[in-house]
Amino acid sequence: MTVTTTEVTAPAPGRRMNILFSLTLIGLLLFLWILLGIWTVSFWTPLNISNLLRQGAMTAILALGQTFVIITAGIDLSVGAIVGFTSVILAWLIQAGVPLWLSIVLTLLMGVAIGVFHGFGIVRMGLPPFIITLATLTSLRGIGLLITNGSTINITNEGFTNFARADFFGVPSLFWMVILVAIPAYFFLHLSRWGRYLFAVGSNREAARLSGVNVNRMIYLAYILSATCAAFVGVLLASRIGIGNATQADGWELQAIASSVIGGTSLFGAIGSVQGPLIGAFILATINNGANLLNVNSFWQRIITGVLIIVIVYFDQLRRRRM
Amino acid sequence: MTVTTTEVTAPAPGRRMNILFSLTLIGLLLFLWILLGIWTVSFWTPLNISNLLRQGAMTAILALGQTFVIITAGIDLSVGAIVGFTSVILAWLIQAGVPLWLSIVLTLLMGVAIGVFHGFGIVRMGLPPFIITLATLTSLRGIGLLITNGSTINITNEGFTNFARADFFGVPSLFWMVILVAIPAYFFLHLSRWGRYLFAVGSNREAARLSGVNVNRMIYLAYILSATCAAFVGVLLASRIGIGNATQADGWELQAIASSVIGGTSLFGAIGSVQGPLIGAFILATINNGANLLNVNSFWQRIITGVLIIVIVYFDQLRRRRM
Amino acid sequence: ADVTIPIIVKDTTSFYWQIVLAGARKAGKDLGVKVPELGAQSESDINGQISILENAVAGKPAAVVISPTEFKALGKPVDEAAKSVPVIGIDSGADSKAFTSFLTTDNVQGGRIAADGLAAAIKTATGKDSGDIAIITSLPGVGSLDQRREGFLDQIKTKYPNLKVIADKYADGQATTGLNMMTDLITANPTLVGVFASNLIMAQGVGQAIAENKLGDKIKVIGFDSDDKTVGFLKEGALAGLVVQDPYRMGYDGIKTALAASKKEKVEANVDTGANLVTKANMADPKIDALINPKVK
Amino acid sequence: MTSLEEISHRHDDSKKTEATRVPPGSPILELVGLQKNYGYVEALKPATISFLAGEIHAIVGENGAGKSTLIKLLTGVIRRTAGEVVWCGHPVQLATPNEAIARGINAVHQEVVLCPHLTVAANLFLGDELNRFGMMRKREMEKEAQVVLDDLGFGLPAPALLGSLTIGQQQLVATARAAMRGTQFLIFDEPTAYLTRQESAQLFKLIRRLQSEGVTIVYISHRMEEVFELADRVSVLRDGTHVGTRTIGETNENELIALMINRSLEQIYHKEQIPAGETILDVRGLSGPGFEDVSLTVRAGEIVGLYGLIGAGRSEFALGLYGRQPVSAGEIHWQGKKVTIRNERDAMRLGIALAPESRRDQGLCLNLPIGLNINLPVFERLSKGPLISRSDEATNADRQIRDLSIKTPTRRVLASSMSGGNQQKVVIGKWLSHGARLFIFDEPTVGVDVGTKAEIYRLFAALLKQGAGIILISSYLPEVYELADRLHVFRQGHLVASHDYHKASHEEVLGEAIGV
Ligand SMILES: Nc1ncnc2c1ncn2[C@@H]1O[C@H](COP(=O)(O)OP(=O)(O)OP(=O)(O)O)[C@@H](O)[C@H]1O
Ligand SMILES: Nc1ncnc2c1ncn2[C@@H]1O[C@H](COP(=O)(O)OP(=O)(O)OP(=O)(O)O)[C@@H](O)[C@H]1O
Ligand SMILES: [Mg+2]
Ligand SMILES: [Mg+2]
Repeated sequence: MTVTTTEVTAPAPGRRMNILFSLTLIGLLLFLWILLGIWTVSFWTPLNISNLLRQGAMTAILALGQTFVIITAGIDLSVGAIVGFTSVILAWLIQAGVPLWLSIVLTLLMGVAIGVFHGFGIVRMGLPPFIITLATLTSLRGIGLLITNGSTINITNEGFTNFARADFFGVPSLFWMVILVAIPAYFFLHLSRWGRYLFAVGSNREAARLSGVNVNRMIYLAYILSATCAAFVGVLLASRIGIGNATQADGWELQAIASSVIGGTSLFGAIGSVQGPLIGAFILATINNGANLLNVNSFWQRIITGVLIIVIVYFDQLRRRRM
Repeated sequence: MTVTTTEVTAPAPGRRMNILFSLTLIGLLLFLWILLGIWTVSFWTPLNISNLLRQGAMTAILALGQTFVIITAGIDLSVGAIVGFTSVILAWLIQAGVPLWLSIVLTLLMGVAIGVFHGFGIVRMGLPPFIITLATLTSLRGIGLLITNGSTINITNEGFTNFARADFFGVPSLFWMVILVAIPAYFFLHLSRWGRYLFAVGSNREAARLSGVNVNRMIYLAYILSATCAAFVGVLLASRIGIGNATQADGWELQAIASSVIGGTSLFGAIGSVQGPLIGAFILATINNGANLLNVNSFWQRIITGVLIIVIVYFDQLRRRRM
Repeated sequence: ADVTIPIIVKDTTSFYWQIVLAGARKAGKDLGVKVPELGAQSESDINGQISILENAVAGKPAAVVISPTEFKALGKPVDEAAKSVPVIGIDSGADSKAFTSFLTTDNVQGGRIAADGLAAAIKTATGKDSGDIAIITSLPGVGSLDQRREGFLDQIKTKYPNLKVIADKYADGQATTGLNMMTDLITANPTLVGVFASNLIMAQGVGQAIAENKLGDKIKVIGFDSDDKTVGFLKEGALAGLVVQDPYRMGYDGIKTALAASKKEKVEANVDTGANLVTKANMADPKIDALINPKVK
Repeated sequence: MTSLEEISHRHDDSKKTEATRVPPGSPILELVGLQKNYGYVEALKPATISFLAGEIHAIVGENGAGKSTLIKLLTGVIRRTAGEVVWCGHPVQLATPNEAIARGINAVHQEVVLCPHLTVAANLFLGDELNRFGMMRKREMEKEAQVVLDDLGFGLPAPALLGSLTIGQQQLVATARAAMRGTQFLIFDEPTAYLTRQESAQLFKLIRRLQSEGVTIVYISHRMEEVFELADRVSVLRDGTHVGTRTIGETNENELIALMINRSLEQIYHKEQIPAGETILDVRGLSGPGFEDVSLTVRAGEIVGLYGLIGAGRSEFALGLYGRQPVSAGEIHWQGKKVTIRNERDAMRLGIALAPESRRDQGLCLNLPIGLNINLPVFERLSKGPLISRSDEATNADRQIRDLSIKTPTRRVLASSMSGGNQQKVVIGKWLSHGARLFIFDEPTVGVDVGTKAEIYRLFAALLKQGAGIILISSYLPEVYELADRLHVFRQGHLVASHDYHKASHEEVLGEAIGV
């Protein structure tokens, strides 16, 4: 099958430009923050900044995982469902008396397994990523609901449920988790050859294959990373809400994709970074946080979010075209 | 830029193959029907067949509209939101005393307007279809909720609300609506030059353009058709449930896309038909109907749907590869 | 007004919660309090509601009124919030002892009332309280819906052993899905005599299926909560009854109590705002009429 | 500073190429009954050919004869249906690209297969990055890449994005890539298709240099003079069958062509004397992105040739004229009237047709049937009212397939499953039925075999006789030189010289193009 998009307007994702471009996105984020600081008295309070960092954290990690997949010109619609599902698995394991560390490890392995399944579907069965991940999205919610019998599993481990609320050195633990994921991700994507292979696979699969890149393995890897990030977010969510519930994180896949694209990732593949999706996620979190502080009607909030997505991505395109 | 995989396994979407291929999908549908006829006593009752035709009808029309967009290698995530939104618009117009026919016309025009907006975003602003339709998805629900203030608008026009449950010549009116949309769609996609242009745009935009195809106009057209089909479904939904409610039809875009892909449409563009998505939609409807008749647990139903999507698309790929 | 008391509901996109907000709005106007109307966009969005609570508290309000989406999950966040402001719970509870006051409807009790109503309706129609019945829940994993289902099933089991629950379905929050499920139930189970549709949107879908098939005499449906549509169904007989709470009062009294609490006045710790069964027979009753025609706007 | 040899040797060592070196002159790679079927299509019938260590072995054959298929089999791109490949005396599988790379078998494919979103340097090192502690040494790779590019005399910037280069330049990158990989056996599949003489000369120098280092070269081309200039031996394929191998000294062009097409061909360049008619097109001082101040005229019945090096701006000029890209200054007069061409449709309405240079990116809808591709520009004519006339559609497509002897069972075959040359014929066929007054052919015979080239030139003559004019853009000097009634030379976006038919020598024209 041949996919051709003729006009490449996208420019060098060269190093210097990448930094410049992220700067501009960061600029936007800072601009929003300054604006909110002027409009509301409570924005720049330590409590609110903590809240903001906490609220953006989970989407940020999801968006980062998603970015690996999008760079290979794929898509992972299942991440929201994985979050809900793994929160159930984790709660179930903890309540079954499995030690906490083991429960977490097993839950993350569950993420790996789901990623492997996606890779298998795409590589071996030749299914479009959109379809296989849509199918797991549907099925995983079903399995999670079966396990909980449609309700929720309470997690009684206090230490675990306190974690998501804790601060370390004044920074919310959830934000530390973003850093924990982002640093190895940066090394992987931008400094190691595997990262470069991901870009190569997204740019021209055949060329990558002819260069001796194990294309199939890279695709497996991308989906495993995405699903494992989602499973990790499932753990964090379980800690934050203290329950396992299969219907949680509904629609987060779209938020993750939107964050990634706002952060400059191209849905056609081969363009993306680690910092982009993180900034994208915090821009979205800021919009919500700001709207709450400004007491914007929640319906208007949706409208504004939609409009801002268009505006941000549009200006991003413009800037990239001009460079 | 060019993404190429050298060994092309997909065959000519020539006429004969298309028919053969649809036959096999129809075969699957009939197979499901026979199976359900054996397993349940009530499946082959006229009442149930009527119900089935009614239940599949709306997704079928959505999937058909979606197919035009997918053929151009795009995607329209907003169709579910458009359905909910236009059901509100219609209910609002009717309750405001606007004559029924005019309300319907205005609602459909609203669909056209949304399609134009999508086309504008893609063609003029250069946004990825995924993003612009995701943004309208978010915003439209917000606008609809603002109009209804988060509740529902009750439609008191009896004639209108009776329409969706009426039969003509023993066939449910909703199914007639599918036929009403499908016949011109068939002429358009398979027998007119515009249809050919859509395929060409989906296959290689630049080549189509240099061949004198007005690529931008074709993209506008595809999104207008999709949004208008969605608006039409919004009208049908309003008639069927007798209310306008902005949160209805949540997630129908994914069902529509799944139906289309099950019906053989390729998400990479340039492969698709009119009959495919219709059959795909009725396969999905049959799965749900059958599960209800067999009183399958709702959670199992989700799992089964996911698994069947994988199985059907996989075998479809296999068959096409072998041909 | 310099006194701010935000109210956080479960789902701003539902009519029920809009009535709660309308009550709160009215109270704000009457008492001179600024009332930001906040809430998640789905009853199942627990994390979203926690974030909103966090943001609301960051704004340093006088008090917070909240209807927790999930009993356990909101416990800790409410504890946390209560450290800085008084927290008033409405509608549903949370796993926290920090609430200054509670104004709740007992959803389990609501389910029991529905069961009684259904049994009564079936008895009026068929002369006996036996037969096949079904329950349709709008969404899985939603606390209040779980409780209604639980109360309903328990009441049926203990009080009406001859009513047999032959289908226990979950939809996806869509009226159309409820409608499709109901038509399929009708097809598959000709012996069906009653259904409990446990929230507004399901009552709309199920009522439509009954109306469509003109089975109002044969299959009795009890819904939960009300709006014009379902009240219409009640009038034409497609629905046999509605369990109606008093959301308007919950909103109004929530703000009133919160204001009192913020002034360190003594407030009642627990108030049950009650749930009533509305049928065609008692619709005209002025008290009931006020419940089913709330002053939203 | 490292040079190409050092880098390539380092790769040699680092890869530990399993090659037991074979003495020059004895077989290094032998095909024994090698065969490939695509479904029912027998792309390569059992072929037995042996390649000798250190030789330059040319392969020639018509379009669709199976040349690229053979190469893809040797490089592990596709899997064989039957037969055996013997490498240095041992049978090998060659089931994946890695197996081929590990043995030092590399290829420069007919279609450029590199990653457009990566830099030139990243492409050169793809799959073979320099690492330290698991991290890439980006700066060093960039430096080395630049050294190699300079050493080869290609003058390409290593940090540039590959996608920003022209196809020809990309082809050069692919060549550099193959050269620095510790190659023992290097296959070129029509490498000069997108190169001008200048670049071709550079390439030949490189090929000779590699040969002197002991590399075995397989060279596929449709250009006979290249084969005679370079090759030691030549094998001929016809319809997937190996019909013979000759030592270059013992054969001549006519014999090879006769072997290829099973008949003899008196003359390739078919030039009839057609009296020039009225002026169709008069371009005055046209400027746009990539070209400046270009003035030329085209009269009915004449071929206007545009020659220049890569990036000289001819394609850009053609696209500007055709309305694909905005022009910033200048006037276009069409049949005596001043016109503005805002887009492609304006151009087509006037009667201008453009067969673009890149068949993959601009010419073809690859995953659609060739029938649809051929008819795409003329559907308006094939429609009755809103609907297409199915029979007209079939007739038109089948006529082009027949006229251009496109090798395909039916018009329903997907364009992507055709050989490169046959794809090119489809691109031309698209426009022949258009009934235009002015045809712009941009590199129309890239990858087209000699027999078909002759056919295409005959078709040009037929168009001219019907009163049309032709702008022929070609980087293949003999072609423009022999066909063009007037030859314009482009350099760096400017039209620098014009000559009437055969008024200047090859050397003069080349000199003007290079700018010496
Ligand atoms: N993927 C494919 N599927 C089906 N048939 C194919 C495929 N690729 C090539 N073929 C067929 O195999 C035959 C040989 O093609 P090949 O590309 O080897 O020709 P070639 O000698 O390289 O021609 P050219 O000079 O035009 O490049 C042709 O008939 C072609 O149509
Ligand atoms: N879209 C573009 N915008 C600006 N400059 C471009 C663009 N595309 C190409 N160029 C530059 O314009 C110049 C002319 O390129 P063009 O492809 O027209 O040359 P050409 O004479 O046709 O050579 P070739 O043999 O490569 O086709 C080149 O330097 C090229 O890099
Ligand atoms: Mg070839
Ligand atoms: Mg050119």
